[in-house]
Amino acid sequence: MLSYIVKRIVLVIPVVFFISIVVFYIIQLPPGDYVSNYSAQMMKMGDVMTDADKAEMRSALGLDRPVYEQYAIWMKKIFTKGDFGFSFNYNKPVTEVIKQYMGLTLVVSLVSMFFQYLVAIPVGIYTAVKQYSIGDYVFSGISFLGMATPHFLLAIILMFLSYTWFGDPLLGLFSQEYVNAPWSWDKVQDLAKHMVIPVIIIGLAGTADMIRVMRGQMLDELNKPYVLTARAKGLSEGKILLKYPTRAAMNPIVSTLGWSLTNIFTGSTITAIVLNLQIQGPVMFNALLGQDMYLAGTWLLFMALLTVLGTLISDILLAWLDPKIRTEFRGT
Amino acid sequence: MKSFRFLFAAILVLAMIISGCTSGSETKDKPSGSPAVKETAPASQTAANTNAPGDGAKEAPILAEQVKAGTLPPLAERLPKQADIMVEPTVEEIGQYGGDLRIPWTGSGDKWKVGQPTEEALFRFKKDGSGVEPNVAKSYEVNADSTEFIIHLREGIKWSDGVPFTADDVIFYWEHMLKKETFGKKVYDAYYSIDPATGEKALAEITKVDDYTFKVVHKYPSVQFLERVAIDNKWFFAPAHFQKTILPEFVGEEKALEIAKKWGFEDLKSFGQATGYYYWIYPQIPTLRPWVAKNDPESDQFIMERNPYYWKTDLEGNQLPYIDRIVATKVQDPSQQVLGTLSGDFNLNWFGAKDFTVLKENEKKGDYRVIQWLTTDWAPNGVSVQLNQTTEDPDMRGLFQDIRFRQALSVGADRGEIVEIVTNGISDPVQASVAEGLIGYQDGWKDQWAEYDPAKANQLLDEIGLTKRGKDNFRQFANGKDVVIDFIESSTDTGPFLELIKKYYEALGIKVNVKVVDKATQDEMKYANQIPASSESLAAVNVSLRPDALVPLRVLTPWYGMYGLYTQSGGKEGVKPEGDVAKILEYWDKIKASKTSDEINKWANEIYKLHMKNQWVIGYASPTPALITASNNIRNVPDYLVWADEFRSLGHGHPAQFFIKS
Amino acid sequence: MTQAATRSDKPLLSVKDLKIQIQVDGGVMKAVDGVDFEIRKGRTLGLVGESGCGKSLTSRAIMAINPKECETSGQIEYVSTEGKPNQSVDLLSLNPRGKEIRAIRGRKISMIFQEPMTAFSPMYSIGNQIMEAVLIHRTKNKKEARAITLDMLSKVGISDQEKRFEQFPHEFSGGMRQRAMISMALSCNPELLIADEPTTALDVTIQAQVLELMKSLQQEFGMAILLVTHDLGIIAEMCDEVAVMYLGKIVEQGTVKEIFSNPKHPYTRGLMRSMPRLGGNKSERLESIEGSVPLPVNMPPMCGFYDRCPERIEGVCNKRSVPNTEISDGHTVRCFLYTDREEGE
Amino acid sequence: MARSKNPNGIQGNVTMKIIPGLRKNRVQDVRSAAKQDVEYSSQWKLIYKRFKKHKLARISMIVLGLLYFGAIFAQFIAPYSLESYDSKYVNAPPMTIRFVDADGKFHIQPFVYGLKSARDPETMRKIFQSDPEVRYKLQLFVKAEPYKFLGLFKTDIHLFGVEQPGRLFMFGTDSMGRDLFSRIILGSQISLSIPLVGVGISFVLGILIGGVSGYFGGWLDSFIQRIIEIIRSFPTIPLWMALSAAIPPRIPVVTMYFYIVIILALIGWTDLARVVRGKFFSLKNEDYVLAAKISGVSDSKIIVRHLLPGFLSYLIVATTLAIPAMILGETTMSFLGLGIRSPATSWGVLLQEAQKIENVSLYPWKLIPLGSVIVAVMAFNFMGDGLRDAADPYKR
Repeated sequence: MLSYIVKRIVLVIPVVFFISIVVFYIIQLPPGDYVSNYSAQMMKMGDVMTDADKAEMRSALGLDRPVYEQYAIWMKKIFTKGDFGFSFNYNKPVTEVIKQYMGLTLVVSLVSMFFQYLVAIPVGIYTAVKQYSIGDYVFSGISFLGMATPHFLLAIILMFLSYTWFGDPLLGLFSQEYVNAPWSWDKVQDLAKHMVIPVIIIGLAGTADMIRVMRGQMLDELNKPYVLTARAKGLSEGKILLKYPTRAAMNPIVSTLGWSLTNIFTGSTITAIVLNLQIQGPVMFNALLGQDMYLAGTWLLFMALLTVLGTLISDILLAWLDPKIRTEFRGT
Repeated sequence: MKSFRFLFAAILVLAMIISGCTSGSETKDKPSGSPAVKETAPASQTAANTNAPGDGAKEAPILAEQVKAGTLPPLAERLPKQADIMVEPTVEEIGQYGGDLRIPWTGSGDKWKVGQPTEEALFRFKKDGSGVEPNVAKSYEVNADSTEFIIHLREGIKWSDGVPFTADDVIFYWEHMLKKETFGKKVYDAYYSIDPATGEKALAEITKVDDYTFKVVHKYPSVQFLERVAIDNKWFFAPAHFQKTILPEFVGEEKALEIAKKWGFEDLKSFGQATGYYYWIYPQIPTLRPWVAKNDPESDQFIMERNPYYWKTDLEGNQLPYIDRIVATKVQDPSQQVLGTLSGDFNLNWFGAKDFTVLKENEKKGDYRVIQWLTTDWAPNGVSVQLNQTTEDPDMRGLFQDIRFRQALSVGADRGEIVEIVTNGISDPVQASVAEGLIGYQDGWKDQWAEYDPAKANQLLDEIGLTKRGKDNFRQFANGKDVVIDFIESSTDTGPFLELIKKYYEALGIKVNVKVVDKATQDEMKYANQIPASSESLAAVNVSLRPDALVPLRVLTPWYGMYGLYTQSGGKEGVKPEGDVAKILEYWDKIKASKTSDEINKWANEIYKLHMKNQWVIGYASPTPALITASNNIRNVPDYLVWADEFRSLGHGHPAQFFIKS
Repeated sequence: MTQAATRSDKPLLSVKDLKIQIQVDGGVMKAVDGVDFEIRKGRTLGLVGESGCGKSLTSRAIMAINPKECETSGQIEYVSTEGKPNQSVDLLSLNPRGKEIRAIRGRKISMIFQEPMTAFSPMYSIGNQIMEAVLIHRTKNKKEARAITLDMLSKVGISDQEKRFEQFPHEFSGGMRQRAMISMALSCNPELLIADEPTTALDVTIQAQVLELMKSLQQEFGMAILLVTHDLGIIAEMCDEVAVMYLGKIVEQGTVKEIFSNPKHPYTRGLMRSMPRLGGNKSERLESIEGSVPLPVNMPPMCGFYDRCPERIEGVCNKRSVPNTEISDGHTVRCFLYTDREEGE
Repeated sequence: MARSKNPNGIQGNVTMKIIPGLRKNRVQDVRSAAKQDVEYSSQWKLIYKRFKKHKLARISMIVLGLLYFGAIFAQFIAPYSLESYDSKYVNAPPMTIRFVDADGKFHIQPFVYGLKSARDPETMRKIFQSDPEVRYKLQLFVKAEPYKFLGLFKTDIHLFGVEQPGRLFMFGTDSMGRDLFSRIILGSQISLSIPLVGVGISFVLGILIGGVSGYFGGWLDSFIQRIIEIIRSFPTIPLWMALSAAIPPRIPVVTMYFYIVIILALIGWTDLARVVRGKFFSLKNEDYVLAAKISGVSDSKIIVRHLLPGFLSYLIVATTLAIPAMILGETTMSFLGLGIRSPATSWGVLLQEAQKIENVSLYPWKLIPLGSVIVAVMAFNFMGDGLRDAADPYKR
C-alpha cells in the first residue's frame, strides 16, 4: 500500500507538469489576448485605445512574446521565486488575488457541502428503507426539482422572492454596511443570512444526486443475506441498518469525495455569479474570459493538482474502504 | 417620451444659436494683436455677485469636527481665495450634508463608472452642451487667430492632501508625464495644430506665466483647443509633489520599480498608467475631485470620501460636495443592478433603455425616480446595421458600397414592428440620424428611406442586378455565389433585432448569418477585417470634436473598416478611401486647419450631409434615452441633459451638488 | 444430556399449525400450510424437502426473521430451560423487532445460513462479526468477548485463530466460512440451532467435515438442532426425527429409522429413490420424480403431489384435502393410500 | 461456477437472483428455468417483469412517451412557428380557454376572447385586455403557417388553433410576441434529443474505459487514470471561446450545438468511468468472477455478464442523473454564442430568456418552460428508479 502511494505521489509531478503545458496552451488559444479584451472593455466606456496604446501595453505585460516563451518565463518564476505571476485584471500578484477570495470561498462551499451530506445521507437512507412510501416520493420529488431547475434561474427567483417578501434580495454575501466592516457578531449573522439562498441552491442540486445514489446503494445492500444473519444474531434493527447496509452504501459516496475536491473551489460558479458572491469561482471565470493568463493559469494548475491528489485520495479511500482491495494491496 | 424630447431639443437649439452668435461676434470685434479678456468663468462672476462666500462658508459636519479636533485646517484655509472659489448655481435647491451615494460597479475594470461622475476637468462642457466653460481653470484669454491661450487658475485651490495646486502642476504634467508618455498615452491630438497648407502637425508650447497662469502657444490656429482638451485629455494637470515620488525620472528606475512592486504592480508601464491615468481609484494619489478614493479598489466595496479641500461651494457658500461618500459595491450580473435598484440597495445608478419598463413599473415601490437623458446615438445601440465598406469579399464589398443596396435594406424592413419589439415602443421608427437639437441635425434625415416598402426594396435589388436566385430562393451574384451578409456580434443582447433583420432581409432574398464571439475576438476580427456587418450604432456629440465614429481615421467603427487603417498608417496599409469617404477625410482636414468656429461648423456639417446622403449606417429606430435611477430623496439631479461620454456622462450633471434630503 | 432429555417431557419447541401466506398478483400463496412438529432438547429434527417446499420459511418463522410480506399464523411454543422451568413463550406472539425476541435470537435459538458467501458482510472482519453476537448476549467486555470468540473459532477447528479473527470473509474458503458461521451460531451456546442447508454450498468432502463438526459440537453443547435440507443423506447421518415437507405441508413425519425403513408417502419414496450417492451427479436427483412443483396459489382442496404421484387415485386425491394419518407411534403420513376414504370427509 | 452464487444448490443457476424465502419469485423462476439455461437472459426477463410492476415508472414512461410524441410531431401540434413574431402581442399573458362567455352562456365548443392591447404611456408596458365582444372558437386541424410535416411534405394544417385573425396563446407570449406554448413544444425537439446523445456517449465511454481500467488494472489502469486526470483539469471556457471564433458563421447553431454536446460528452465520461473502475476493483475478485475466469470465459463476456449486472442499478441512477445536466448544459454555452440561439429554440434557451428580473417580476408566465423541464427530468429519473429497482438483484 505505502509503496503504491509513494509511486502515485511520484507520478503526480510529471502529470501536473504536463497538464500545466496543456492548460497554458489552451488558455491563449482563443483569438485576442488580455489587451484586446481590456481595450474592448475600455472602449465601451468611451476610453478608446489606439494600436500604439495596445502595442505599448502588450510589451509592458510581455504578451508580445511567443507563447512558449511566456510559459517558460512563468515556469521559471514559479520554480525560482515561487512567483506565480501577475494578474492583469487586479494589478496584483496572482497569489494575492487567490488569497483574497480563499476565505469566503471555503466558507461558502464547505457550509453548502456540509449541508449536502447532512441532508443527503439520512434522506437517502430513509427513502431506501421506506421505499415507495409517501416520504420517499416527496423527497425524490424535491431532489428532482433541485436538479431540474437551472441554478441561475433558481437564484434569480429566490432573490426576487426574498425581495418581494422581505424587501431585501440578499445580494452578495454581506449587506453593504458589512462588506468592509471588521468581523463582528453582527457581521457573522449578516453572513449567515446571506448564506441561506446559496446553500439552498448549491445544496439542493448537490443533494439531489447524492440522495439518489445513496438510495440506490441502500436498496442494493438492504436485501443482502448478511442483513438477515445480523438479524438472526439478535441485533436491533437500528444497529443493523447503521453497521451493515449503510456502511456498505457509503462507500461510493465517500470514495468519490476525493474526486469532487475541486468542486469545493469551482463547484458553484454560475450560482455565485448570479447571486453576486465574491468567491473564487467567478473570479477565475472572468480570468478565463478576460484571458488574464497567469491568474487563470495558476488557478487551473492548482485545480489540476487538486484533481490529481483527489484521485489519489479517492483511490486510497476506495482501497481502504473495501477489504477486498485492501487485502489485495496488502498482497502486492 | 416625445414631449420631453421636444422640449429638450428646443432648449438645446436655443443654446446652439446663442453660442454660435457669440463665437461669431468674438472673432469680429477685436483689436487684433493685443489679446483681450474674452470670457471669464461664469462661475466666478456668480461668485462675485452672491453674498460673499468663504466667510460664513459652511462645511460638512464631519469636516467641522475634524477642524475642531485640529486634524484639519479651517474651511477658509482649505478653500481657494474668495474670488476664485467656484460657485455652482443651484439646480433645485440648496442641499444638506451627509449620506452616501450607493452605486454598483463591476470592479476596478469599471473605473470610469466612478471616474466620470467625479471628474474635474480644466474646462468642462456647459450643461447645454454648446461649448466649454472654465472649471479647474478660472478663466482664459485667447488671441484673434486662436494660436495663443492664456489660462488662469484659481488661486489657493488645493489638492485633496492640502498641497496647493499651481501652474507648476500643469507644466509638470505636460513636461514630465504627457510628453514623456509615462501613462501609456501618446500626446493628445488636442495639443497639435495643423498647417493648413501642408497638414503637418505642430506640437504646442506650454509655459508658466505665474503661479496661477500658464500659456499655450500653437503654431497654427487651434480654434477648438479648449473643447478638444476637454474631450481628449479632460484634465490637464497632475499632482507634481506626488508624482515626483514615484516617477522613474525622479526616483530612478529601480527605486520606481520597487515602489511599483510595493503597490502590487509588476512593471513600470502598467504602474505608470494606473497612477498617471487611472489615478482616481488609488487612495494614495491626491486629486482635485469632490470625492477621493479611500480603500483598495479591488476590495468588494470601493469607497470614495469627500475631499475636504474641494474648491466649489453652492450659492450660499456651503462647501461641496453635499454627500459624504460614494460607495461602489461590486456586482457581477446585470440583473443585480436592476434588483439592487428596485430594493434600494443602490440609491443611484444608470441603465440602458432595455430595462425601462421594469424600472418604471417599480418606481413607486422602490421609491426612486427614473430620469431620462438624451443620448447622442444615431440609433439605439444594436438597432442599426453597419455594412463594412471595405469587407474582404469583393462581390459583397461592391454591394455594400452600392447606395441602392443600402437603400433596399433600409426600406426592406418594417421599422414599426422593430421599434415595438426591440425597443419596446420607446423609439420612433426612423432612420439612423442625428437627433433633433444636436449638432449635425439635418431636416428630413430621420425619415430618409424610413417607410417600409418591400416592393421598392426588391425592385432596387433587381436593378443592382441581383436577379439570379439560388436554392431557398436566395439572391445570387452573376457568378452564382449567394448574397450573404455575416453579422459578427460581441453579445447576445442584439439577438432580437438581428432575428427580425434576418427575417426581413431573407424575405428580400438576402441570406443573413449571425455569429456571436467574445469581445476580444471581435476586437481582433476588426483588425483582420473579418467583420462584414455589425449592429453597432454610432454616437457623436460633434464630429469636429470627436471624429472617430464618422471619419475613418483608424480601425474602430465597423462601417469604414479598413479605410481607417489606411489613414492611420499613412497609406501604408488598409484600403484607400474613394468617393464620398475620401471627401469626408478631405473635410476633416479642412476642419483641422480651420481658423474660425464658423468654418469648422461648416465643414462638420458637410460631413454630416455626406453621412445623410450615403447612410452607411442604416438605422431602424430613434435613439433611446439613457436612464438614471435616483432614490427620491436624492435631489439636484438634473432632469434632462445630454448623456454623452464627451460630456462625461453623469458627470455632466455635477454630482457634487447632489444631496440626500432627509 | 440424556437426563436433560428426560427431565421434562415438554418439547423445547413445538410448532403448531404454522401457516405462512404471501400475497401475489395471482392471489394468496400458501407457502406454509399448517405445519406441526416438535423438537426435544438435545435432539435433532430434520426438515427435508425439495427447494421451494417452504422449509426455509418455516425455519425462519421460528426466528421471526421472515420479510414483512409473509403473513404468519399459528403457534410456535418455545420452552426455555433457563429461568422458570416449563414456562413457555409463543414466539409468534412477540414483536418481531422487539426486545424479547432479540434476547432469544442468537442467544437461545441461533441459525446457520446456507450461503456462507453472502451471509457474512464483506465489510467487517470475521472476528468482528462473530464477536458481535457475543457482545450482544454474553458480555459487554471486549477482551472477554474476544477470548470467547477465539475459543469458539478453535472449537470449530479453525487453526491460527488470532490471524483468522482479523481476516475478512473473502479470505476464507467456503468451508472455513461455514465453520466460522457455526462458531458464531454457537458462540452463545444456544438451546436450539437451526441449520438451513448448512452444507449445500460446500464440496462433498467439506460437507462431511462440517456435519461431523456439528455432531460433535451438539455432543459438547447439548443443543437441539433443526436441520433443514433437501438431502436425505444428511438426514440419515444427523437426525433423530425427520419431517418430509412438500408444498408447504408435512407429508410424512417420524423417527429416522422408521421413515427410512418403511417410507409410506409416494413422495418420500421418490426421495428415497433419488438418494445421492457420494460424488453422484446432483442434477439427476429430481428427474426421478417427473414433473415440477406447482404454484400453491388458490389450490383447490386436493393432494399437492397429485399430478406427480405415480399412485394417484383419480377422483379422490384431486377432490379433497388429505388428512393426516398416524400409522405407527409417532409416524404420521398425509396420503389417501393410508386413509379409509369415508374418514377422509 | 454458478453454484457459488446459488442459494440452494439445486435447480441449476436459475434461482440465484432471489434471496431464499422469496418464494413467489423463486417458484416462477423454477418454472421459467425449465426452459432456458442461460442465467443472463432470464435476468433481463426478470428486470422487465419487475419494471412492469413499478407504477410510477410506468407513468413516467407514458409521460416520456407523450413528450417524445410531442417532439416528433411538434410542427403539427404547435399552433405557431418559431418565427411568428408579432409586435401586437408582445409579452401577452396566457389566455384562458373558456366555455362560458361574458353573459354566462355556455358553449359546447371552447373559445378564447380577442385581445385588446395598449401601452401604458408611463412605463411603456403592454397592457392586454380580453374583449368579450370578439370570440374565437378553438378548432382542430386549422389552416395556419405552412411547414414540412416530419420534414417530408409541405402542409399548413395544425392540430388546433383559432381562426384568423384570432390568436391563441395558451402559455402567453415572449418579448417578441411569439407563442410560448409553440416554442416549448418545438424546443423539446432539441432538448429531448441532442442531450441524450451526449449522455449516451459518455455513458458508453465511461463504462468501457472505466471497466477496462478497473478490470485489467496494472499499468493500463494507471495510464487511463492519468489520462482522466488530464481531461478533468481541462479548461473548457477558453476551449469554447476558441471554438466559437473558429466556427464559420454559416454553420447553423443547432448543428454547432450538436458538436458541442459531443465534445462535452467526450470530456464528461470521466466521472462514470471512475465509479465503474472502483466497482470493478471490488467485484473482479468475487468468487464467481474468478470462477468464470478459470473456466476460460472471455474477459469481455465476464465484464458484460458478470460485472455490469453487479451494479447495473448504480449505472442507471448515474445516467438518469446525467440527463438534466445535459438538457440545461447548453444554457451555460450561450453567452459565448455557442449555445442554441433564438429563433432556434430549446428549453435551455427559454429558461435563459426567462432569467431576467424583468420577466420574473412582470411576466412570470415565462417561467412555464421550467415546468416542462422538471416534468421531463422527473419522468427520466422515476423511470430510472423503476429500472434500478427492477435491476436490483435482491429485489423484494
